[in-house]
Amino acid sequence: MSSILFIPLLPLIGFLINGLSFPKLSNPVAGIIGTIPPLAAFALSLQLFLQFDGNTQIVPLLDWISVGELSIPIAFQIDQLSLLMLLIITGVGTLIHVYSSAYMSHDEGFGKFFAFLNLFVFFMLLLVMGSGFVTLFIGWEGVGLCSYLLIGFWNKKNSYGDAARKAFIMNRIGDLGFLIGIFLLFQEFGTATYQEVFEAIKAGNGSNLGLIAFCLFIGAMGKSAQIPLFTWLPDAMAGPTPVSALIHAATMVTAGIYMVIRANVLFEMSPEVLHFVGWIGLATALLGAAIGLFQNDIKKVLAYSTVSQLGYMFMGLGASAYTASFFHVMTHAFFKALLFLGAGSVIHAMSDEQDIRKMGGLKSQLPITYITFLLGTIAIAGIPPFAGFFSKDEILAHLYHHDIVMWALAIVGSALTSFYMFRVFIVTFHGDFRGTQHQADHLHESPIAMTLPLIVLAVLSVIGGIINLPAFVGGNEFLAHWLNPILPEGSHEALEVHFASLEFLAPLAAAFIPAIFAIQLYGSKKAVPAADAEISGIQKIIYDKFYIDEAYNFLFVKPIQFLSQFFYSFIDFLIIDLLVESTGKFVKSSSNELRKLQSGNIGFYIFMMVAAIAIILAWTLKSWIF
Amino acid sequence: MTPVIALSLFGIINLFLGFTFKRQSLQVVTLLFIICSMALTAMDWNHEYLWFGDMMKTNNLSINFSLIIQLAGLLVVAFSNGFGKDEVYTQPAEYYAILLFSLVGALLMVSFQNLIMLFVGLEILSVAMYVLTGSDKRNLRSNEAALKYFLMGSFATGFLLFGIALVYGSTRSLYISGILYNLSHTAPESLPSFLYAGIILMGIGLLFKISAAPFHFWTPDVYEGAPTIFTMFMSTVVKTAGFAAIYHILDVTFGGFQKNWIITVYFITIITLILGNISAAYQQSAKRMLAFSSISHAGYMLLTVCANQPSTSSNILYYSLAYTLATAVSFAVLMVVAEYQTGRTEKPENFDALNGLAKNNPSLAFAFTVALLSLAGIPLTAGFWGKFFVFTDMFNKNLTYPIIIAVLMSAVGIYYYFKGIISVYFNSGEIEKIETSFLFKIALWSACIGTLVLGIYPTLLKSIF
Amino acid sequence: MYLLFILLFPLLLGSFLLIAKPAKAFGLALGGSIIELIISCILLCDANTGKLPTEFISNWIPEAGLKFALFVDGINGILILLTALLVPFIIGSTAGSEKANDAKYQGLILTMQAALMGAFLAKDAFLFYFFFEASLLPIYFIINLYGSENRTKISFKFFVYTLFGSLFLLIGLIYVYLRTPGNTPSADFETLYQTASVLSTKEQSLLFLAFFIAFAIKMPMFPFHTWQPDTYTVAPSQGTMLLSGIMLKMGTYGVIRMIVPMFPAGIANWGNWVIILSVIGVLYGSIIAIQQKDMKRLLAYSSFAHVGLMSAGMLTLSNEGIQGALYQMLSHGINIVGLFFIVEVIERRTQSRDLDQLGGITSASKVLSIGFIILSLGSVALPLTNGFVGEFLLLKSVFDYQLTIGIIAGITIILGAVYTLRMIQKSMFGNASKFSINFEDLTISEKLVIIPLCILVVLGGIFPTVVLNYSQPAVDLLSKWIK
Amino acid sequence: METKTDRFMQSIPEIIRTIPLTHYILLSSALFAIGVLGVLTRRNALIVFMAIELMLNAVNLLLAAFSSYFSDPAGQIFVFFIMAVAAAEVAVGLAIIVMIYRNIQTIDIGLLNKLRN
Repeated sequence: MSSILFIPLLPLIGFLINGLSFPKLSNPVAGIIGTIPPLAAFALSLQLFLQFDGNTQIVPLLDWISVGELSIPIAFQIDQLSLLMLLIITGVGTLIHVYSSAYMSHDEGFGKFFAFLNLFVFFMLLLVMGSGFVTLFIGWEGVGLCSYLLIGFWNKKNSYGDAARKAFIMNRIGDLGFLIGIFLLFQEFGTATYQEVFEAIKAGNGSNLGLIAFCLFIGAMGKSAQIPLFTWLPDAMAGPTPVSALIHAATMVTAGIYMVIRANVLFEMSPEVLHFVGWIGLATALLGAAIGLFQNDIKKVLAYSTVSQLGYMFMGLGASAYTASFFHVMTHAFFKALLFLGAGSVIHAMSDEQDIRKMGGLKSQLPITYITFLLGTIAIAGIPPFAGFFSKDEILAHLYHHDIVMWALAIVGSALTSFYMFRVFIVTFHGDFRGTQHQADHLHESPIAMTLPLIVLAVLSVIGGIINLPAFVGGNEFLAHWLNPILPEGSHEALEVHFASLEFLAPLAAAFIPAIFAIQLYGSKKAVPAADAEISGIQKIIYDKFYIDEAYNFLFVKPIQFLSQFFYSFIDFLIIDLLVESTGKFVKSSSNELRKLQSGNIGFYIFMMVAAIAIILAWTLKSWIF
Repeated sequence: MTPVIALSLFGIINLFLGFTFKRQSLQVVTLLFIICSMALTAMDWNHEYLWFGDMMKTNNLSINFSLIIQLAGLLVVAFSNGFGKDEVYTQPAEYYAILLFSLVGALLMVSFQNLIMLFVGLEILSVAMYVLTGSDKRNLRSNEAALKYFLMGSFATGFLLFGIALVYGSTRSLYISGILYNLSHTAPESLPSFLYAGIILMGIGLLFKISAAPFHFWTPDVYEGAPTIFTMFMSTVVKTAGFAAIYHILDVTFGGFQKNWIITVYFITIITLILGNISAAYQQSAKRMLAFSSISHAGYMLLTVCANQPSTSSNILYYSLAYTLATAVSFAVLMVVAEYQTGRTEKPENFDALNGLAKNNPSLAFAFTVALLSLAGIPLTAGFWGKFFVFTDMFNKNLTYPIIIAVLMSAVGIYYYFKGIISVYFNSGEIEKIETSFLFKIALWSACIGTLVLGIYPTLLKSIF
Repeated sequence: MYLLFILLFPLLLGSFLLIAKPAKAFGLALGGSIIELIISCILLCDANTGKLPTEFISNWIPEAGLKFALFVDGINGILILLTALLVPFIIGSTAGSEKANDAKYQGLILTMQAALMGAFLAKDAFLFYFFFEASLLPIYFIINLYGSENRTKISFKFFVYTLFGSLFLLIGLIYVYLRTPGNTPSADFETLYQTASVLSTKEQSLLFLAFFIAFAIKMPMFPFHTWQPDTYTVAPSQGTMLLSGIMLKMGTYGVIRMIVPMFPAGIANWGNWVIILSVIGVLYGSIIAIQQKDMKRLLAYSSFAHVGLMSAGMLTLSNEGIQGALYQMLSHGINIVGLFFIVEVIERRTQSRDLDQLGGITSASKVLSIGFIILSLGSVALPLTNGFVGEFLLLKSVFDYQLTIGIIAGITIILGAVYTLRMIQKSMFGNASKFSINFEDLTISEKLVIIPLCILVVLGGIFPTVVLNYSQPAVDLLSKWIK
Repeated sequence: METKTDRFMQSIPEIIRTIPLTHYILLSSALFAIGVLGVLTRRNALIVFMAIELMLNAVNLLLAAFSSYFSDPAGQIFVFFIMAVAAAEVAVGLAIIVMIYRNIQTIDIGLLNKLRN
């Protein structure tokens, strides 16, 4: 029992130690203190995973808010889903901690960085282990805070700060939707803990479930960077690369998917919302892949690929293929973290150069990064037998049965994915070196602390597929069986796919053909993406991200600033203040007039007196006179 | 009755003492005289009797009123510190004597049972005031003020007399009890119609005295023209005596006929409040501002007279005591500062003359602030409770419109009272330490502490009023 | 007797400081306020467990039926705690500046505390009104003697504006007070509730307006707020802390103590408008805060937005709404005092509060930037901070009241994040401007103010039940009147 | 026929009562009005004094008439009081006028407007 409480407690303690003693601790000590908590948490989660006997454990922590009949506890819930998420977070987290102990070694904010990372792990664990939507919401906003702190880590440059603010505000917009969902839950069921809510839904009461699901999904859109609220993810690359790997690839962005899977009972009861989720996922996938085609910053490409992969996961959810999409979450965590860390080691080697047009031919100097990056690229492209193939194609298989149009567009998306991934791979590692001389002689393979996580992740990306090997290939579909108890029944019927069918061959083709085309275009012909100036036409539009950022700026930011100026100067100052001031002035001016009444001339005084007396007498005696 | 006799004798004695005693000792002697007469008045507490041929009556109410009037007299004499050194006031004894005689007049006005006594008391007080107003012979402003006061005063007395005559004509008696008896025993329609005219004319005569609105034109000029010490006397004693008389006439004798005069007095009160407060807002001279503020306070007190509730008399008492303390202190500080500033600035009585008072003489500044706060009616001061009791009375009679106007005007009032506080505390100006006599300090502090104590614990006096 | 003590002690100490002007004013004032805090805590705990009498009644004006009655219950207990808790920090914040040993300044702060304590402790409506207006004097003198340029005009406008409002309160109070059944009218809260419940709906709505104008100006509410930004910017930072930290709570406390139980019928037909008005105030304040350059003015508008939400929550008459408003008063008090202190620290070192002229302070002083971030997270209502509990309950109550208004009110958490993060970004991050180039780190006394406040923010966020359970019985009692 | 003596034997009040009361009231009101007009129109201080005295005497007349009608001496006593007080008043008034004359060599009340607004 107490070991469950220890899992989130350890990173918190790590954060406090590092945070409080930040400048005084030397880097290695801080690194160790920073890495131990996730490692220990991983060990504990593994032990919990192995001993797990199938029934969910609820560990109440404290009775947080209790007002009248509303009572919101903070409690942890350990069941199949949260255990897996625990493993991913702590596992990938530890690897990234090890990686960043080397990557950030020369940064003067080393201790602070580890403190924030530990805080992030704490909030992520809180999010995943929460037993109710409110505890989830605490973690939800907590990770938003940590992503703000980490994106804006190098706070000297204002643009990084703006990117961090943009991320936090976009998350906050999503969180508003989520909060409204929670309020609706309270209105409907009077409570927000999972078990009670889902029993009530199963029992059939609760009226506007669709609205609740929709509001919760708005939260997921904000957190997992879906169509309307995705522009913050590419800007989040301003943070150090391990941050992008941990937060913006492996864990935080998958919180949205975790929430939908957790609330699958709710979403199942509102098919139109699921349909909406599917289409949003598809649109995001296509958009992300399209923009990723022509990006020249290595991290931007990976960011857009994350956006599109998340789109795939939501497509899986749309087709209520919860297991497939969760499987893709796991494999994506492995190979995307790998790609990001690889990119990090490339940037580290090229002394902070991120533009792939200034790289090339790094194959010889960075052998381990080269191999691991290759394995990652193959995995993400969905080439069998790597993990990416199994997870993405299972989603595609479910899509095939769910909605053929969506399936076709998804195939196009995965084709684009493999094209831009191989484009980045070839341009960075093959061809001749285009960097400056200074970068050339500083080129060196990253130290063991960085390459070890790369290798581990590469291995996981390769063998990741066995977690949920489909039946027709002879796999035991471990993940499906594992998640079955918490998923709605009937969602796990074995897919019989015969090899010769279009359903199997199309994804393969979508993986291989664009890869060969990219290798041929950039590898043999040594074509180099054009410099910014000469991009023209459609390529320019796509390169400038379809001007979405500018549109948001024009639609939202400018009007609010104008409104603020208008309120402040016009309404506050002119209308209300003037109203108040004018009463004061009116009194003063009228008093000036009245003052003149005192003319000082005695005749006038007596005349006024007699006039007044005359009027009064006339009034009192009116009955007598008239 | 003994205080009336005592005061008159003391006045005469004072005249003779004038030959031998010098200024300061005369002041002390007059103080003793007033204290002794206050003791005499207090002795008659709780038993009523008629005297002077049933023309005068002493009961608790009249004793309270006369105590307040004598207290005001006491403060004035204390602040007067022997009418200064310069030769203008050559005979301080005369001024002290006149002050004592006017106190006698005020006492008569407070406890009259017969309209003759009302007239006589009023006249003694007014004539004494005309003399005091013009006492600064050299200064043309004081002469002009005296003449204005005299003309308007006697003109108004004419109306008062005409009113009394008509009332006498219709009720066949000059005794208040007689009038009440006749009014209650004759059928209202058989009463001659000029009775109502009589009531109104008497009311006008008295309203003039307390400077109610249409008849207030003399007040600012006279208050500004007269020497500050006498203005202090006028604004406290005359107003309190005036209100005692009005209450006695309108609420006691002609309470039954309220439906005839209520509309007129109602209307006069509203104009007094508006005119008094608004025209005070723009005043540069602090003295004129205080004059207008006395008009506005007359308006507030008239509100209770209109309301005519059982608690009206005690509220008038409380309000006039609070008003007297506050006005006495503010005029005293103004007098001292004006005296100090006469050589230095060309307009010694303006607000600018008060700038930066707090720096070197904090006690004067503090007293002045407490006085102005009490006049403005801010809590912690007696003025607040004065207004509070007035508002409760008005509510009992549910006169809704005057309440709104009273509230609005007291908000305006805050403006010009705070102009004083701002110039004293927050504006910068160079005023060195002003020397004040020992008596002056005692009087200032006792009045100021009195205001605060009454502000925090009003039951002290409200229970005996 | 404790009740009388916590009212009279600051008054006596304050007036002693004002009159005698001792040399070591700072030590005296700080010590006094800490004693006050200890006694109040003892009182609050013991009164709750019944060991101490919760009431002190003595006759004040028997003729008018007014009693000098003080009492402690769940609702005003929180506010007494807030006042007692914040004043030591406010006095502590003068450490190091020339105001520290200025006896007049410390005296005024303590007299202000006494007036505020009086208002919260009062059991008799007129005693509440008495302190409600008396508290205007010390703050008026603080602003006028120690404020920045053209303070006289602005403080005078503030004074007349608030006093004008409170005159309506006086009329309303007298009206109800005179209607008490039985012979002697009494202004005790219980009897007032009794009389008000029997009034007709028309009377109740008119009285609701009269009461509400006074508290709306004090809070301030949307159309009556023009005095607030100027006064907050012109007042010395201790004055602003007193104004925003405690004094504005008198307005909200008044609504809970008087309007909610006395005029449910009035709220029935006017309440909806007022809630809409306050939600407009929330958006209006947040939107203006986005573009503000002066940090103090920005915080003024942000506190104006928080108050709007509080008043909306209260007027929904739901249990969560009132409890949320009470808790938000406590947390908003702590957050806003902390933020104003940080602005004071920055201004002390860089002589400028203009966001465009600041930057890069985080490299110079770590404790300041962490404190600043924690406090602003508290005011932006991040979970596990005290702001979240209050904001959550308030938003929930407004949401249950009406869906659309709830959503519009919810936008405040987005706008709140926008202007707060912009403030942090412009002042803390980026590279140091010529103003904040040699920004020396915090002194011990400054740290002693910021760190406890940050701890309170976090503790308030994790263990709100302590306060919520404390105020629950009193709110239940109150809602009995609403039915 | 009533003889001369009868008329003589009638007491003074009976003689006065032969004229109805309203005539007295009207006469004294007229006198009073003339006094008021005098105060209003004249600019010379002395003339104004005279007008005020006229007003007072009008009241005296009225009082005397009432008292004789009601054969109640109080009214007439009041008349004496009024006369006495009026005398004192005039004395003070004239003193003031002399003082003003000494200062500005004129007693035209129109010129006295130094104290204003």
